[in-house]
Amino acid sequence: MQEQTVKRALELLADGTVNRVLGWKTGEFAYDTTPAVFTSAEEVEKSFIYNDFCGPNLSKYLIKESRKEGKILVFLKPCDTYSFNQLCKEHRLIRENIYVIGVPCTGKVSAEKIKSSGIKGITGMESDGENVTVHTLYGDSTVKKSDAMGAKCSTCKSKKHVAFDELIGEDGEVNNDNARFEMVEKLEAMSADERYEFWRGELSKCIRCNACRNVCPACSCENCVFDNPESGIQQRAAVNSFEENMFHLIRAFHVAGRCTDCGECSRVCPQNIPLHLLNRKYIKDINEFYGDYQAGADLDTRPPLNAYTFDDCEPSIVYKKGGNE
Amino acid sequence: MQVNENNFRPKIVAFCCNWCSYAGADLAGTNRLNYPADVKIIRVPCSCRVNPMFILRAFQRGADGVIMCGCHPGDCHYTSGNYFARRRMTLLFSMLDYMGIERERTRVEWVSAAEGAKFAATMNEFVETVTALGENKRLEDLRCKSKQ
Amino acid sequence: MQRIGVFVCHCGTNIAATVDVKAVAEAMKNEPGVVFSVDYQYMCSEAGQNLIQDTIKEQKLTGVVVCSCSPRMHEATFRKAAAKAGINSYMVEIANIREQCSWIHKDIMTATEKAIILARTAVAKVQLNAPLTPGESPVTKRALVIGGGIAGIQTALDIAEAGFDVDIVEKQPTIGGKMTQIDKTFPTLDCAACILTPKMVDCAQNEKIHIYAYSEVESVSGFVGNFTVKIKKKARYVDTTKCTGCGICTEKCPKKSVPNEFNLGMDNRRAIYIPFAQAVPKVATIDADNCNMLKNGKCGVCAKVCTAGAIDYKQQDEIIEEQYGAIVAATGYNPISLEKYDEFAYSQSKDVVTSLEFERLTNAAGPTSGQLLRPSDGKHPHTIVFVQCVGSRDTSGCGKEYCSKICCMYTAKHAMLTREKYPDTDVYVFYIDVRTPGKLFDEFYRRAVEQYGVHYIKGMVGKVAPRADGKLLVQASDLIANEQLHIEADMVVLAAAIEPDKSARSIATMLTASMDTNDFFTEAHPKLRPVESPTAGVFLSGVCQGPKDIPETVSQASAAAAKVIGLLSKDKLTCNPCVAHSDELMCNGCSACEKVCPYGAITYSDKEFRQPDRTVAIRRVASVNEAVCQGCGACTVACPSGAMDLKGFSNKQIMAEVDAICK
Amino acid sequence: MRSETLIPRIGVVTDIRQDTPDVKTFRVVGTDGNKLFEHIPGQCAMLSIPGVGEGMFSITSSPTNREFMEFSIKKCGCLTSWLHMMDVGQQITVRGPYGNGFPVESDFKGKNLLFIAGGIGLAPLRSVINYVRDNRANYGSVQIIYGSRSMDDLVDYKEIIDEWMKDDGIEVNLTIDREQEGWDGHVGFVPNYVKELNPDVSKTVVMCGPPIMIKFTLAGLKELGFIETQVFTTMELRMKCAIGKCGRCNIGNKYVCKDGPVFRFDQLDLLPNEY
Amino acid sequence: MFRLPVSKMDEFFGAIAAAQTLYLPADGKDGKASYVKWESGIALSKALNTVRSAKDFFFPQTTNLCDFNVNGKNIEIIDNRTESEDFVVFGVRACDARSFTILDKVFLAEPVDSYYATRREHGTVITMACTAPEENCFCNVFGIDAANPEGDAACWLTENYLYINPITEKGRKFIETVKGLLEECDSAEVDAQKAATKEILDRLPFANVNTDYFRKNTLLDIFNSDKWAKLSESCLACGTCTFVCPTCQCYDIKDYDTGHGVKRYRTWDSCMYSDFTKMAAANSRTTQLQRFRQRFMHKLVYFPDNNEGEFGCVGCGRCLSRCPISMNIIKVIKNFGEEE
Repeated sequence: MQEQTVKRALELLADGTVNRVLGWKTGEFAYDTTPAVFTSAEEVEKSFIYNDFCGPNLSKYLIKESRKEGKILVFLKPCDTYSFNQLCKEHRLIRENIYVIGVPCTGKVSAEKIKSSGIKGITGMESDGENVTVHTLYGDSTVKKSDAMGAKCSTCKSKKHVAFDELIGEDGEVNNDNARFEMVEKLEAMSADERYEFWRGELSKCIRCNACRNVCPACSCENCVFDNPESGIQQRAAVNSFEENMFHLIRAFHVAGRCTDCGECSRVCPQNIPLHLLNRKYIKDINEFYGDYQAGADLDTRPPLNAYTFDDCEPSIVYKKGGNE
Repeated sequence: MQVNENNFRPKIVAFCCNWCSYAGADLAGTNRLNYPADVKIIRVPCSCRVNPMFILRAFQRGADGVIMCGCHPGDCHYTSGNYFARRRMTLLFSMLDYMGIERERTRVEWVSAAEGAKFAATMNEFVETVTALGENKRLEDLRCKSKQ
Repeated sequence: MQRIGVFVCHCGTNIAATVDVKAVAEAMKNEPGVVFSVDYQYMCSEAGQNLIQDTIKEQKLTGVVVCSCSPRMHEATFRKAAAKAGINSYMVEIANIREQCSWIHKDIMTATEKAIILARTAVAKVQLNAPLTPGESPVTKRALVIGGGIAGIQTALDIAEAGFDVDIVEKQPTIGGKMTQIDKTFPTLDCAACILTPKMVDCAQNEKIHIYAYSEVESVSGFVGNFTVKIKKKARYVDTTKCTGCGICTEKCPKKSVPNEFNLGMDNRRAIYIPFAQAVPKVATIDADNCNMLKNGKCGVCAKVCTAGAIDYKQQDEIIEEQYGAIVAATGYNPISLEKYDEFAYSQSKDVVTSLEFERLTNAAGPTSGQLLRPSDGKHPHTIVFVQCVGSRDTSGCGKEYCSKICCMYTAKHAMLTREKYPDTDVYVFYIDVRTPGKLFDEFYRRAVEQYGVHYIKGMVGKVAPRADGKLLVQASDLIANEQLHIEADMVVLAAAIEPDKSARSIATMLTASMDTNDFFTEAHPKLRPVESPTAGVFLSGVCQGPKDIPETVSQASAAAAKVIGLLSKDKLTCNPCVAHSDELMCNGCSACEKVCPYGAITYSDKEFRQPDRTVAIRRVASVNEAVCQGCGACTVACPSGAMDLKGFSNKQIMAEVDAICK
Repeated sequence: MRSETLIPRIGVVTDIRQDTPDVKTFRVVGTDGNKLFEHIPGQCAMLSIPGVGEGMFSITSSPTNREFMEFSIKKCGCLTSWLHMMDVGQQITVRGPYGNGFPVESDFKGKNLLFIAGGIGLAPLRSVINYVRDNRANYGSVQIIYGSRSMDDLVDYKEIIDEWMKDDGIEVNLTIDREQEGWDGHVGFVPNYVKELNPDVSKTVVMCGPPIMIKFTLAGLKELGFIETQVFTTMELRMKCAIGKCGRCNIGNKYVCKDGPVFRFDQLDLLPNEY
Repeated sequence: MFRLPVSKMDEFFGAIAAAQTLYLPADGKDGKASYVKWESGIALSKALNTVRSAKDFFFPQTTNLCDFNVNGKNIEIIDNRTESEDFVVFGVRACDARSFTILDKVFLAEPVDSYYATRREHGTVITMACTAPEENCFCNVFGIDAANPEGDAACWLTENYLYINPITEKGRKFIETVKGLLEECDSAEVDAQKAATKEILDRLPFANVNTDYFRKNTLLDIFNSDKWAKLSESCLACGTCTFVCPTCQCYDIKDYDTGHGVKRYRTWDSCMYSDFTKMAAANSRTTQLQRFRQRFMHKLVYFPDNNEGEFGCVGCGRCLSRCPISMNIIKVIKNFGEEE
């Protein structure tokens, strides 16, 4: 995979199709790859990488990059293509300035997940697709890849690319098993008190670093309401539980119907708050109330919050549904 | 005022669309139909003007219940406003419920300009429900509670 | 920071009896920005308005709060008053302490406390008000009347008379509507056709009136003064410019067995037809569903016999787009379907007819050429039972809860005319109440009873059972005599309730006009603005607004016309300045607002913006057409960045209100 | 309790003067009617209206004024708009003094001084000018070159005419950008006027004004033979805490609020051009 | 040096908590360590370090500075601070312990920040030596010995004993309060542990990262380097690094109008945020490049310039493991250190 991606990047740079490549760059260890723009063949050859550790979703960078001079090549994993499409749909990208190569993905390994299984001091990792060999300061160990993937990948929604100019490898399938909603269902089945305790426990950890917002491809506002003194809800670090709730409630609502469930919010949260459970709740509700909808799956379907039918359910459905009392 | 359990009077914010529900509230007044003074109405042009932000803001500022009233689906003065509002509020309420916040504190009712009686009845019922729930504790901002 | 004046109205005792107005005025003095606060007997009186104006000048007020009745009542009054004193009229806010306070609360303490909060809320809002200037939009001097019945005709004639162009869209091949099917009119008993057809001809001949018959409204966009309407002219397969209305085709057409709608299916017409002799426009129409030529290409007789060469089998539906300044809904009514009324045997016996069918049976142009004959055997009926309120005033859920209003009178007319023409016929009328409010109505009814010997029986018909011998056994109760009656009738006539035409619902949606639960259009105010819909520029004429008889319909039609003329005589309209506005610096260009805008008021353009790093980048940003925006605010919530806000109801203002209420 | 750095004190606005269409000068004293604190010319204070914001403003009155402090404030944002809307008697919160101030008791002593100001830039210099006037014996000649967009935009015009111009040993040169009715003085931009006036290179220069003026005036001064070590300026005041901790106002390793706002141009040369 | 059998740890914590509030790292439901107020039954975390740094104790995420009542033209200032209680932070690692001395240089410099100073006076820091440093640790780059931490008193945990050695007067006072549970001992076992840990520290991946570049070159040369553009290009402008950093101290002051008065808060802020330097009139750092550069210049150049060459980083490695896009101070240092 690495060879093919590098080869195509070099070819497209060489033939002038693109003048830059947006991809991942090697880090200090195997797992700390960084999104980077490569402007020369040397840079690509030196540090371009695509492997099982390239978690970051690159689509959001294109908002800025596609407005620069010349065409840019971007490598997108299946789930990234949904974000890409959604951004196109919202006119945030200049599509003609972007050349998309879809790269296959079998799930990305999360160092965080491996560390939480008790493996410490990781200095290197290799993945053969089945197992991950981990080198540490304190010896080597092997974990199954399926145990080494974060929430983002363990419940992958689709291995199919929904937007690309070119594909490397075989395209995959959309996963329709709805396994990703299991935790949401579990929460829904709890009592209101339990749910309240759960979310207070999680959200009280928030340090308002804005990583979830700034990484989110749907949160691409020119000026976020939480940064805008004119919005009336500008906040810095939360002062109390209300402000913690407020930020996450409003953020989830603002991306409702637009969130593609790329899972970046949970991946980047330094406090390990399962933020995707808020977004997935909206996705699940939308699917149940208004019919299945996958943000970013196409460019045409009306976003559910900007659409309606005459016989939509009434808000009172919430009194009947949504958990036990 | 809100300290004594027995004397608890809820704070209720009602967002009413100008064309139907606000007129419905006026009609309730014209017909001298009682409902508790705990309800205070904010006039908005259409239910679709109600931003979830406003509802959270109300809770932050000490409201114990928030109700939104608009034209009946199909009767929106602006054709479609209440349809959008309906989806927005459904999702917001569902999320509040998901976060463990009492679902009965939020409500949507469609009240036409002719339904003064329904307006009064709805408000009576809503105030009763919220009074029974007691003070909003789960989505409160202690800084904003009245000093008493 | 504004300089705000607060004016608390007593409204006589309406407010002052339950709200301590002095306490409210006193409490407001401590609110931020308030420099003046006072209570007064009647703020809306001239003296009250003068008080506001004088104070604005003396105290250099920049904002005004009036605590009074509902803003729906006097907001405009106080805004005007403020404007006269030199401040922007949108710097006025009303605290509704009457309808929403003094009238619903009994306890003075409670009501006063609430009034203070409501006043405080208005002060908090006005603090953030900004002067707004209404824009102007031009008025297209042309009106559209939807429906060509007597209501539509009268409205169109009156508008045309005032010198404005007016178009009538009628879905039937001819204008005229229900009135063309009626034989005589109560209470004067003149012939309906005799008084209607001249008006139809007037319409056809008036240069200012254009009739789109056999046409339907496809879509409506725009707003008062500037509606754009697409009209579908359905294919008639006859070139109306060539057809002379000679009628030869309608005699030669071999397809003879098409039920004739004009006579409610009681006789037949051909596949090519002219509904009736006085039709306007008097041109033939091919009923495509029944025409062999159009169905399988075999026939072509009409084309052969037409000397004018008007037949055109290839004609297509045509969409016409027109601009209008005002639209009148005159969509009319229909009798309800009697399917649910099995007890009256309507679908079992041909001799059970509706009142409208009875009209055709007595009309000279009807299936029996005016001879009252039983539809089943063509014999003269000797006993006729009229049943009132079939589906009207029906709380069972089966019919309509309202009174159809016209049935009492037309039944009296039918009974009277029957007795006059056929004195040997026994006529029974079963009624719940006989309602005869109207000029000469009660006299008319009494004549039927006293002079013509019609048997009026207060009571309900329980069942109509057709017997093998052709008689109809009517079981009924006489509530006054308190006995069960069994009448062997030859005919039963059902006064079916009337309901708005089914097309009204979709038209209302297109017009963004609201309807009540019965699908009658709602009026802007039930008493004071009965011929206007709440949607600006849309007016109501005839039964589409509620049941009414011909004279009432005609008066309402003229009233609607007067309103339209008033509107069209203006060159420009003042727009509502409380419209959406997009802050380009914050706009993401995502199109969310555009998708929820019901008026298509939002457009996008690419603009250059200087970036922080001093480069220039192109961004797609939204802008609002202020003349088109109606200010609903849907876009403001759809916008995630808050770039879109609504003037007069801004996010900050509403949040300030929330804060003030919850304080 | 120790002396508080972040908790302000209450000041009362006792007089408001409209200087130009968008500049007002506010006179502030403590609730006891006395001056809130002593300061060095060039130092600043944080003024605030609770709920609206807090901002740093130069103290434009001279320390030699024993009765009150003055702040000349241009309307440009939320807080300044509020300040401009105040009536006399309004309380505000004040904390300070902050910053280093001008070296009036060291570098300036005995020197011939040249003050160059543009627009609202005169406000921070007014404190020094009046301090020098009140301690006249300690300093040499004083020349003031001051320009603004128009006559109406000249801050402290009345004081300049009525007091400064009447003082012995003070030369005042005024200029405005464009010709204007009622103005018979010099017309032209400050940098050019400075070159025209060709001041003696022995003078110590104190300069304040918009960045573009500073840039061109400095270049002009260099042409005339001035060197950077004899030119002082005071920086724009973008800060939050005013005590060198919040991390906002630094230019390189210097905090404007603590190490500034007064800098000598040779000091600025060592700092990144990030202001 | 004193020691206490591991079996008596609970009793030990109980004794401390009886006198003053005790905070220590404990594992949460998600398996991550964070400082919690000790109550009976709470066990000391075995994790190397907490996700958040220990700076919260002295520089909390939000501080209510004071309140105002506004009434007409009058303002009332309310200093609502109550006398602080004494507290003990137990189990602080060497890196975090050093961060306090760095924060001291900011907050205790004149004019002293009284909020910080009060907390600092009331807090006793008991550190804990590391035994199993991880790949992201690089405290040794800044001369910190993870095996021999600073603080008011330092601890070493071995299989059977908790060793404790007072360092400051406050530390000695603290020992007094729990003396009954302790026995005096020699340092043999501790020395052995130190040696073992040193051996691991020496082979940490970043043990030999060289910071000389930042000492050898001038402020302006580093500032104007074209390397910043590449380094900063993928930065998301979030504040994760700042907020997990034990030495980042930038803050914002904000007023909140509650409807009954105004509360003035100090909250953490991040120089990485796009509106950090945004003021009414202008913004001095408008691009992410400038903001990214500011953060690293501050830690590696400005702070050392003003503090006898001490870097503003303690090598705790939190930003390395937490940055969403894995850009961090090590990558910056190494990138500049690479031969030109």
